[in-house]
Amino acid sequence: MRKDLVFGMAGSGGDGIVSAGDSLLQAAAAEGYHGVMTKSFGSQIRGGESSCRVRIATEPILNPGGNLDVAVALNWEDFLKFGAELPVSGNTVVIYEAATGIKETEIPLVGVTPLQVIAVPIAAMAKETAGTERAKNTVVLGLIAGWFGIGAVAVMKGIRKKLAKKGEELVNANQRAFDAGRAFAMEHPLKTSMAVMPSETKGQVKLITDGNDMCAAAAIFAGCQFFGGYPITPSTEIMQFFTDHVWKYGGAVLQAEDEIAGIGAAVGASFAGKKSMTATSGPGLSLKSEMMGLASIAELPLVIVDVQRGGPSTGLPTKTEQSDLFAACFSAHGDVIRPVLAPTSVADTFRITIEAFNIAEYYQTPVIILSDQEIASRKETLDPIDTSQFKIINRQEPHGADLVDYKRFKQTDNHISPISHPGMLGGTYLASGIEHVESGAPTNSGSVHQRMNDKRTKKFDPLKDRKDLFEVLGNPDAPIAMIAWGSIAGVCREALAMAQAEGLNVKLLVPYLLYPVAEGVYNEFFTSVQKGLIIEQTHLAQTFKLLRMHIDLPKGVKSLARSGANPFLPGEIVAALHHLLSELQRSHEGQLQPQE
Amino acid sequence: MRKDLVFGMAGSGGDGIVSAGDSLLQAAAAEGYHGVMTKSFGSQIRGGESSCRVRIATEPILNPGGNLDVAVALNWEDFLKFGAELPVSGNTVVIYEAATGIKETEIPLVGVTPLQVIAVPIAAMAKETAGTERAKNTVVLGLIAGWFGIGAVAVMKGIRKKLAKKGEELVNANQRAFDAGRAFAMEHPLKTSMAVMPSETKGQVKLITDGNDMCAAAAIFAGCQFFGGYPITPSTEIMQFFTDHVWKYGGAVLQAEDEIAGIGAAVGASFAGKKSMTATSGPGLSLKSEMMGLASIAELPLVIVDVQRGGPSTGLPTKTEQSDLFAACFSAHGDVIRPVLAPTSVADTFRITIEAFNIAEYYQTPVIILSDQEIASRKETLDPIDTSQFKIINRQEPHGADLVDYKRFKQTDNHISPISHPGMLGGTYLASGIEHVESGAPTNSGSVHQRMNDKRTKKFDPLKDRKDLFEVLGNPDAPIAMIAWGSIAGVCREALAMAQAEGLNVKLLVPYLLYPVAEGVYNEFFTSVQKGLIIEQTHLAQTFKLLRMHIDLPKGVKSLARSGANPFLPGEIVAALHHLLSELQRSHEGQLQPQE
Amino acid sequence: MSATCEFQAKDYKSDLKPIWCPGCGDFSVVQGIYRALAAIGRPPHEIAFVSGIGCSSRIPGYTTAYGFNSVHGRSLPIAQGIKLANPDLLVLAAGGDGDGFSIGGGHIAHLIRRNVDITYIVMDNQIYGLTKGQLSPTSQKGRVTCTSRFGSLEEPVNPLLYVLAYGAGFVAQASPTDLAGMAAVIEEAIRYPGFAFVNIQSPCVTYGEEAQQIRGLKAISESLVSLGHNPADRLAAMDLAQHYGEKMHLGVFYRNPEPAPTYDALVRERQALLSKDALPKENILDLFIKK
Amino acid sequence: MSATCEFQAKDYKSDLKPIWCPGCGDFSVVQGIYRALAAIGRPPHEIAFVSGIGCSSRIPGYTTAYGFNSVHGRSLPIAQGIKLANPDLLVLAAGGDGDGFSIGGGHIAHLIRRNVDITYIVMDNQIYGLTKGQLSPTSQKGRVTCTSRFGSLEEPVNPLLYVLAYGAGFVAQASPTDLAGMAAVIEEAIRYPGFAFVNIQSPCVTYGEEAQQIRGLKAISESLVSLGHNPADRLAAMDLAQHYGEKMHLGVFYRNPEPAPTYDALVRERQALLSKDALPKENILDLFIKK
Ligand SMILES: Cc1ncc(C[n+]2csc(CCOP(=O)(O)OP(=O)(O)O)c2C)c(N)n1
Ligand SMILES: Cc1ncc(C[n+]2csc(CCOP(=O)(O)OP(=O)(O)O)c2C)c(N)n1
Ligand code: SF4
Ligand code: SF4
Ligand SMILES: [Mg+2]
Ligand SMILES: [Mg+2]
Repeated sequence: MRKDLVFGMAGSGGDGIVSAGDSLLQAAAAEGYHGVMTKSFGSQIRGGESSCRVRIATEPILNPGGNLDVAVALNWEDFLKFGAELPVSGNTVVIYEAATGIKETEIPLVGVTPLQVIAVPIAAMAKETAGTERAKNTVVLGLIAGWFGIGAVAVMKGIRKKLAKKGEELVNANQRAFDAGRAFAMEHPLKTSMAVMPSETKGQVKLITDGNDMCAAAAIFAGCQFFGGYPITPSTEIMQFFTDHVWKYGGAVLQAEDEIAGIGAAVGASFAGKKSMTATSGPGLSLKSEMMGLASIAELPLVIVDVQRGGPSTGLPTKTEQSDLFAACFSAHGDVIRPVLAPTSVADTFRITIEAFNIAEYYQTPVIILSDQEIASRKETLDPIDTSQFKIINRQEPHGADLVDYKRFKQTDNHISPISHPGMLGGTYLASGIEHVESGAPTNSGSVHQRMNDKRTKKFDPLKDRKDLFEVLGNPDAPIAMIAWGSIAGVCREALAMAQAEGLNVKLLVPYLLYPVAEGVYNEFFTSVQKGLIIEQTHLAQTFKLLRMHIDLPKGVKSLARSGANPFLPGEIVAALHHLLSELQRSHEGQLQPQE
Repeated sequence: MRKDLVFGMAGSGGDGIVSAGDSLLQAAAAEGYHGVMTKSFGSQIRGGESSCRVRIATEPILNPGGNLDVAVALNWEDFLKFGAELPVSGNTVVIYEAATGIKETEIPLVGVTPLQVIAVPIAAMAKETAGTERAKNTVVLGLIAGWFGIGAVAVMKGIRKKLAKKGEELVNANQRAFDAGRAFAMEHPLKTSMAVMPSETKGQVKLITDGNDMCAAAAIFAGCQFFGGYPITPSTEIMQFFTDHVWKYGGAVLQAEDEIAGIGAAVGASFAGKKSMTATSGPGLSLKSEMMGLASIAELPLVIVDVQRGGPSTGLPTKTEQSDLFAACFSAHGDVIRPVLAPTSVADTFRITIEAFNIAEYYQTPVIILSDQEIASRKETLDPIDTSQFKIINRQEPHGADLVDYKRFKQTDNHISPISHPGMLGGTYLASGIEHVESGAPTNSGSVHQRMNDKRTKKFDPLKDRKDLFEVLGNPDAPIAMIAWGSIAGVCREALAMAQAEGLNVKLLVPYLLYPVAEGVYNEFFTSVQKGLIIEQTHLAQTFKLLRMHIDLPKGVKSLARSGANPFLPGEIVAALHHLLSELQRSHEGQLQPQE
Repeated sequence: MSATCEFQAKDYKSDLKPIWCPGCGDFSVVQGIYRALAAIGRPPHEIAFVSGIGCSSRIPGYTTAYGFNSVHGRSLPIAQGIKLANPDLLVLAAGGDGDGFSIGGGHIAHLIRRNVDITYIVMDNQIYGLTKGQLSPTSQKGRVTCTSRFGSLEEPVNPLLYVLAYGAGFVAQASPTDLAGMAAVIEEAIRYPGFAFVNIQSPCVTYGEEAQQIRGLKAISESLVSLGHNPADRLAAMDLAQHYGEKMHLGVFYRNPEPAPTYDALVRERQALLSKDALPKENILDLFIKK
Repeated sequence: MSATCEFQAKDYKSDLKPIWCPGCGDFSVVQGIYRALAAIGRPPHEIAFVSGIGCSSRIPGYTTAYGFNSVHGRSLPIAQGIKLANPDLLVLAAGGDGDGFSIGGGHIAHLIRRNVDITYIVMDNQIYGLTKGQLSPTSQKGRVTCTSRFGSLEEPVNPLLYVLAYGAGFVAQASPTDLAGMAAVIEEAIRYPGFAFVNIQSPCVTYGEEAQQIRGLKAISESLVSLGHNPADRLAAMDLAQHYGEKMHLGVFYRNPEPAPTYDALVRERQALLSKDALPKENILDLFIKK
């Protein structure tokens, strides 16, 4: 029996592929499995091709997996458009619509012979049992229940709840379609059984959500009371969550006229004393540059989420990439340090978002959360999170003596000055983007500028000691290493496990804090390292370069970088690690041979 | 007799300090001297303090010099506000307004005893001779002519021309004031004569201009026919020059409603087939980020001038800094390479601007010219430039076969695709910020994205071999080195000469191409280097970090970085070089001693 | 208009297959544009067609003109640069209500006061289509969308009234409910010598409300001609424009009977006037010789 | 108004010495603001005063309120964030004609349609003062400046007409030619419950034209009260506003007799309505449990 299965399905817009994926994930969660679901669409808003991947496992999983175990094609034309997202291997069972008329031996998959190929008259069964082809996706769920043992009960329970309002007959029609699919599977057993082991945690409550919703919920949990933003794929759902919920907590949200007004309002709200946030994707981040600089010099707390998609410019709006790293660290003119954090999964988006607010508030600074399309849009099943373990930090306000001749930008030992806000008696000051003396009054003095730049830079020093914002997995003394962040870290976690299973002595560093670069953490990590890979979804090897800018990388540490959209597969990373290993061995051989 | 003198003068807004500086510089040019003049003001638009430095020499000079040889204070309050710009040393002759009532032994300069201090009744002389204190600056020019031998004839010739329209009496009044000043000087000779040697090039034509005007003129020379921009200090004069002149060359200029519209119009003009340009300073550069990304992915030639001032945000709008380097290289989301060039003087602004257009046109890319307030606003005397030596490159257009089934983004050997423009039959295509296939049609394919990113990146490879965009001064095999760009390169040129005169074996690398980083050039330069300084006017050592990002810097190469506004003095750089030398000697000592 | 047209509507249709949702109003709009362009008869390569980002902004790609599908909200600045760089071109700009009145809203007044000779077509569907259904600046107050689950709190903008207040010389409205009328209005807009604005009520079948679909629009549509509106009367036009959102007036709201000189024409004039003062380019640095 | 004022004008004056040119109109404006604030009587620390960048935008620093001298053109978005975050504050925004109608011109319509309760004061001097004399969006056509040596080719914007078209509830104009009137108008604007706009003709003595100095302004000034204008009549206001640039009408152009609910009030209402639906924050993740 299997512990882990990756399903991939594709069809055209009306086929309900994504809703089938949702049902499957929910059923799996109800049955105690861990799951991850990702979607991918064509550029058409409606009626175009759509696909999803659902991975289900008995153990926690942190990425959507590599090759498919099960591929479902409602038609081949659409399926083939997702070659990168739905890779079929020799271990894949391929299920497809018999009405395509294509023979099982002639399916249009190039260069691979799947484990088994099964044509199923899906549309016909739907029509026959439910009276409409729209039930095709329910037939597919029935097939999955039959062959892989997931959702036999839970799927229909979910569907029933969803359709309750639409009347008994529709529910019954779907039940018939589901049963027909299941029956078909029972009657045509797979050559090799692929049923999933029952989960041990069956019955426990599971959460299901995606990275964007998690981010917004975490922000509200952290005390965020204002969101100003402008819609942009794939970040819009963060604003949507705020428009649904923040009012309940006494907060407000503004869908502004553009990105500049969105962040501008957030800057204003922060000045007014409230925790505030904006969210966007690449093009919006570019537009926000000037305001980010303002928040830095005015030392106003602010959290900016950038859900990365393919760039530059409009680029690939629906595909994931990590190429906003440079922009996150370096955009906005002048000398600025702006902390950049990155979650690696839906689950840790909760913690990282809270951390972002804590850092913003403590250091009085804008903080960027670099999420990416993959994390933002994918759904994960989660075990309940104990929210009481999270500490919330609020900005340090002036009290008593501070308010006698209050100096907003007072030089202090830790370079952080208590901050007042409108409404606070005794705390009035002038905030500005102009260089200023301690009181806030404008200056054009070069020496004050130097001192204030020092203040605004040095205040971040303690951040670099935050080892808890880094994670080392694998053998800490391993000679072979990987570094990866964001959604790619999830792929590398999987690659690590695979490589270890294959006997490689390897470790993985996952930075949640990308900038400022914590030199100490990396230097310590590199102590044992002779060969390594910095793995990222950028074309210019931005992470590699950012690290190199601050750290003397061991010579054997190389970049494994690739433009977005094309997913990294754990397998190819393991192959690259094997390559490193053989290089390592060759170099050690060399040492034992006489030198020429 | 002296070959080189640095004058510094300060007074309040109405004192005509800057106009005196202008007259002095022009007179010096007319008499065959080389000269550089810089101005500095308080934040007030009118009536505030103002100052200028004029350096005059018999040999070409490339920076405004260090400590003053001659200081002129029309009042002490204003003079002291320019402590950083007008440093007085033990070798300075200090001339000041006697009406301040301060004794020569009690002038308020802390920690220094000038060479000589002279109180002159400037205002009284002006009043007496010209009937108005407004002639104070003419009296000062007379003093300078008398003591230092500059402008005895030429100053009044210039003034006469300037005031011609205002009537004979005003001219005569000024002549009397000038003569009075000169007579005072003759009657009170300096303890040590400081007269300047006559120039050998007297009578040759000299040009006088500042970096902004030079940049605009060079752009028009290079064929620029469109400028779209928005006013911002200290870049506005570039647009002003266009509004004065570009029409004459069939071009157009648009003072747009904001920076985004300004660069947007320039992008449009480039799409329409014209060479085009925008200019701004830090805040505007931040706002233009998104459009710069668009120009990169749409592969449209465009020159963007960023005249740097102190940042972040509004920062220090009237002071120079180099801290937009990161923003120039890395702003705009996504994977982008955008060439960045920097002139080091008014004179080479001509060449670098042409180069920027050539690179923009040849590589079909936005190019940033990183100027700075110092270069942009300072006036230099220049020998005439032979414009026929400059080659102008135009974008490669499609012809004949290219236009059969024209592919705008065709993959070619050098990754550059012939570019059409509206009006060209057969060349129609869709330009876009969305990723596209060769024809220009939008795509969301990851593999096309990877290929197009490759194209857009690799096309720049030849740029890194452009050794002519770098200059090495001093002994090419020297063990001690400096690297500096922009206006700081001028200071380092001077420091190099001083250090060499003091026997140091040192060299200086001046990059005009900052990005992409030409690894080869630096590696070659570093071959001989054991100790070095990367000298820059940034707080975060941006240049040092940018180089480190791409090059293995020799261990002995360190950063000498400082926030803007506070000028670097050649002397302090020489001191730092001496320090390097002693470190170097100590380390070699070590080598000769037994190892522990 | 000449009796024989050199170009036909199909000559302006590109090979790119539109990826709009079946039934989207923008299909009609592009048809209207093909027809108007055919009537004008300028060859496609002399046309530059700029858009921002949005479903509607895909439109240049579906024509055979030089297209520029630029960035969100910036079609007008770019179009203006094109026109100033080469006034001989026929320059069109187009996009959505969000593109034009939200993020791009700061540019319109300035193109209008400059009177750059561009035709600007907005496909107004009262929603953000491409990003899947958020509030747009023309969405009615109270409207429920995915960013306003409890209803919008804002009054909508009034595109027609705004551009009239900005002083636009040509202002019209059209809709797929009357394709021939739309084509005619677009043609007239292009022929108008100066900045021309056409608001097109183009239904979003996927995220639009019932009332904004063809049937709903028909119910509130009223032809300005049939109302006897005099398009030379700007104040009357402003008065009618107040009804934007309740009524759908179709046709020309305002056509300046005495078109002001265009910015591009003034630029040409100035170029002609000053060209005699030009130093040869190779001597341009002589400007810096102080005599 | 109560007989005893708790605060006097001087209580709103900060220690920072203005660095405006001697004679700059902005000196009067800040005086007018001190007086208006004193009349209103809110303590300085309950006032947030936001500006962009420009000579005029230095103004918050010269008051004892919480000031925010932000970036060019963005006073309104920031002011709006402040008001939404804390509706109890008195929020003022101010800046120049360039700041407000050029780079910031895209924001005004949206604040107005939201009707955020902010008072926005523009010091309109028809020039870019801080950057030393370039064309501003309110500069007259033909005007010669350092960026228009051969004369401007553009019509100016009409701030008064624009904001009326946007639907502002309170629109007025003032000038240093009548300081008491200015203070009164500012006070009224602040008291108006909703977005209020005051255009102040504030001469730039350094780069302004003769006609825009106090003497010139006096020559073209006309009080709206003396004209018998009814400030409840929006159409009449729009008609009068057409004369912006030729005449200087002083006083209230328009005051909505039935002020619409403000955005901030609607937000409060919604917060009150929905607060009962809030899960305790520590349980917020329960939203993700599929039941
Ligand atoms: C700078 C930037 N901000 C936001 C977006 C996301 N975005 C794309 S289109 C769009 C709005 C679409 O609405 P509209 O302009 O009305 O066009 P429609 O799709 O309705 O035709 C938005 C917000 C973007 N691409 N770029
Ligand atoms: C983003 C940005 N663009 C441009 C500038 C330069 N700048 C500062 S103030 C100003 C215009 C000033 O004119 P106005 O707003 O009318 O104010 P005034 O000085 O006349 O009071 C400009 C263009 C800037 N600081 N920031
Ligand atoms: S989402 Fe709406 S606007 Fe976009 S293509 Fe579909 S119907 Fe048209
Ligand atoms: S330049 Fe003009 S606006 Fe600025 S302070 Fe001087 S007079 Fe006032
Ligand atoms: Mg729309
Ligand atoms: Mg102004």
